[in-house]
Amino acid sequence: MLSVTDLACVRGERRLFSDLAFDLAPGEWLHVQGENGAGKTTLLRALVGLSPPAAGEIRWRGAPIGRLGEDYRRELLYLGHHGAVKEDLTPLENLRVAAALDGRQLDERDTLATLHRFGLKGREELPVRFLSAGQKRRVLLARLVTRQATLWILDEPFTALDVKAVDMLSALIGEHLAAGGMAILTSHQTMPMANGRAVKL
Amino acid sequence: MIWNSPAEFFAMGGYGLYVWGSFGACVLFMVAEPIMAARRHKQILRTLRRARIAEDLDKEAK
Amino acid sequence: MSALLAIVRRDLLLAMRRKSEMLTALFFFIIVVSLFPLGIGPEPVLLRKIAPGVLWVAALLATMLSLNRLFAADHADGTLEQLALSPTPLGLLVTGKIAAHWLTSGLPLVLLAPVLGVQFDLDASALGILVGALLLGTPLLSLIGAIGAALTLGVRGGGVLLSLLVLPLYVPALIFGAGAVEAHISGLGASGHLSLLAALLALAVFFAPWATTAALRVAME
Amino acid sequence: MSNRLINWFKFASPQSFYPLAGKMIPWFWALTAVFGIAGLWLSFFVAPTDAVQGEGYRIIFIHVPASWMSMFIYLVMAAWAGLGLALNTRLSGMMAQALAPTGALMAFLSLWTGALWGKPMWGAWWVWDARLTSELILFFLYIGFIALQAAIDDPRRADKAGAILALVGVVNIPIIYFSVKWWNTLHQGASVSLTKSPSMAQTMLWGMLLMALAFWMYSIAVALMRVRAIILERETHTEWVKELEAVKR
Repeated sequence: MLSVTDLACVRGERRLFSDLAFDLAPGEWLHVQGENGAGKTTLLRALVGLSPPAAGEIRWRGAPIGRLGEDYRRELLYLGHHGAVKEDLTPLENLRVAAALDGRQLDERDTLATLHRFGLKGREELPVRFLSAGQKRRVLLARLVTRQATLWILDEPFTALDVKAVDMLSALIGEHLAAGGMAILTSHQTMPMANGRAVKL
Repeated sequence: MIWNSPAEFFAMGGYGLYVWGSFGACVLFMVAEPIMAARRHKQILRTLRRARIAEDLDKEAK
Repeated sequence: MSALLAIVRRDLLLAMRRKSEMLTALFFFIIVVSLFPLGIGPEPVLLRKIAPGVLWVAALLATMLSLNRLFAADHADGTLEQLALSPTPLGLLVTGKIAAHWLTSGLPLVLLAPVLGVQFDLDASALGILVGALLLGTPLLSLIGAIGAALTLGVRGGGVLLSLLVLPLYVPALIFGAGAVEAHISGLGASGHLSLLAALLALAVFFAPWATTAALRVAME
Repeated sequence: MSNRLINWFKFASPQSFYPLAGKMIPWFWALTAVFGIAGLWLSFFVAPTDAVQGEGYRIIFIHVPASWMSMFIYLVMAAWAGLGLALNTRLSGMMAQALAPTGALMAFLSLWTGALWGKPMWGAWWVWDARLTSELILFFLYIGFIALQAAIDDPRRADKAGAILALVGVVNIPIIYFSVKWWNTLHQGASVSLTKSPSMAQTMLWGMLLMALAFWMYSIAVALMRVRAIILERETHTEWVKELEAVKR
């Protein structure tokens, strides 16, 4: 579904990596490994189309992602380093606003269920800035459920999460893969999920 | 010739200050700008040369 | 289209949660305008003459104050990336953000202008023209300013640089906007100025979101 | 991609442009000298005294070329910038960056000479004349472009951001010029214009034309000098720069 050929990325005048190639089929996931500064985030940003690569091609369902544009982005969910949640809004508002910007409406019941699943029960109406770092992260991760994308691209999804949340996220990714989804993630941890492959930068 | 003497030429019919002020500034800047551009070029060449020497020294040390 | 409304609603909601930022710019506008008579003197004839210019220059400066935050907050917390990756075209969302900026920073200026105009002894018809000109001109300020805000996003000394980039581009808006009131007072009629302002606004609505989007993509690379 | 287009890209690569520019610079300096000397000769020794403005009018021989160049360079700069944005060629951004200071200098010279002409003619160093005012705003636009590029560390991003700004500026310049002119007529500004007043004799026109050519050649020469420095600064880590004769010595 996602195929990458001859990919090269530069930062400033420095070449981070080149001749990178891999394929990802439904149900598979990819673990991007590398030292700090090896270009993991740059690779992910190239994959989602934020920063065009210096060379090479990224294809989704056979077509270059640059040409697909919105059709690619509809099936894609990227969660980066940043919180990407609004501190002044409540978790509920954050999820609802994010969905509305994607042109979709959320079912009240499902949204609340998702927040409860992520351990945010009782905090639905509290502005995010009153939550802890781990809880903020969970608000963001709740989008994994509400967005319903095929391809998840996650940059260090396990940072700031406690053991319970790590298990829950792993389970969530497992469910996603079992349902025919795909995931690409960077992480320093070893991942206990099946069907995984690793790319070392 | 429209000027009878050098003094008349420099007086510019009473407009000397303005005319020579204009042309003077023009000449000044148009001489300074290429000099600055040339210095910028020399500066980067010097930096590059130093980097090369440092590289050579590294090789010799090995 | 629903996404456009959604982003306008989101930015308005955020502005409501942080009222102080909006009010600061508004009070800046009021104070700057009120300082001029103190500096120049209270003669009504003189005040009437400088009123359009003073109000417009103060509006430009007040807009500059709020422009900094137009994309900076979204850029800092990563929501801008999410906007760029949403299935909705970024240009549409940018248009929505500019519209929200106008609603929170431009429209309050328009509504306050007649009150301040009274301080400068403008009569009712001149006040009407002033409001009309600001109504056409302040969206123009938001649109052009958005380009500058996107270009200076995350750049060293962005705030000062933003004014340097944007203020020269505000010259036509200032000339036609302030000129409309002056022309009306001097009996020439303001329709020419106002229609030129409207033409500029139409041009900016067409081009500015596009340029802003391009600049935002560059800033996020 | 056709064969010709590839050649074009090869020519537009910094590596092949660097020596080419080096070869062209002396020629442009020679042309600057030829046109400059001829122009100065015409403007000081051939062109007759003006009936209204006396000798003071001779300032137009540099004021008008400087104004022309300041506008023309902005257009060329924006064209390079647009090319860089559309084709993603590295050289375009460098050319735009190299042209900006020269354009700013031309705008400044135009303002300076305008002020020096205005003092004896209008009795004031500065008059809000439509042309001078537009020139002042053009100067601000140049400063904004230079400041924006200087504030961004990543040269690629600086190029692209500068390109967008230059293109926005190009759309705006005619609007600004028109609005200032409109404003000027409304306020009955200066009626004696620097460029209109002398009854343009043939020799004066020729003098101005030659000086404009000299300014043009000067701008090309100095921009090429600057672009050579910029190329080296940006390509420091490439092999071809390390292999340059000037670096090896």
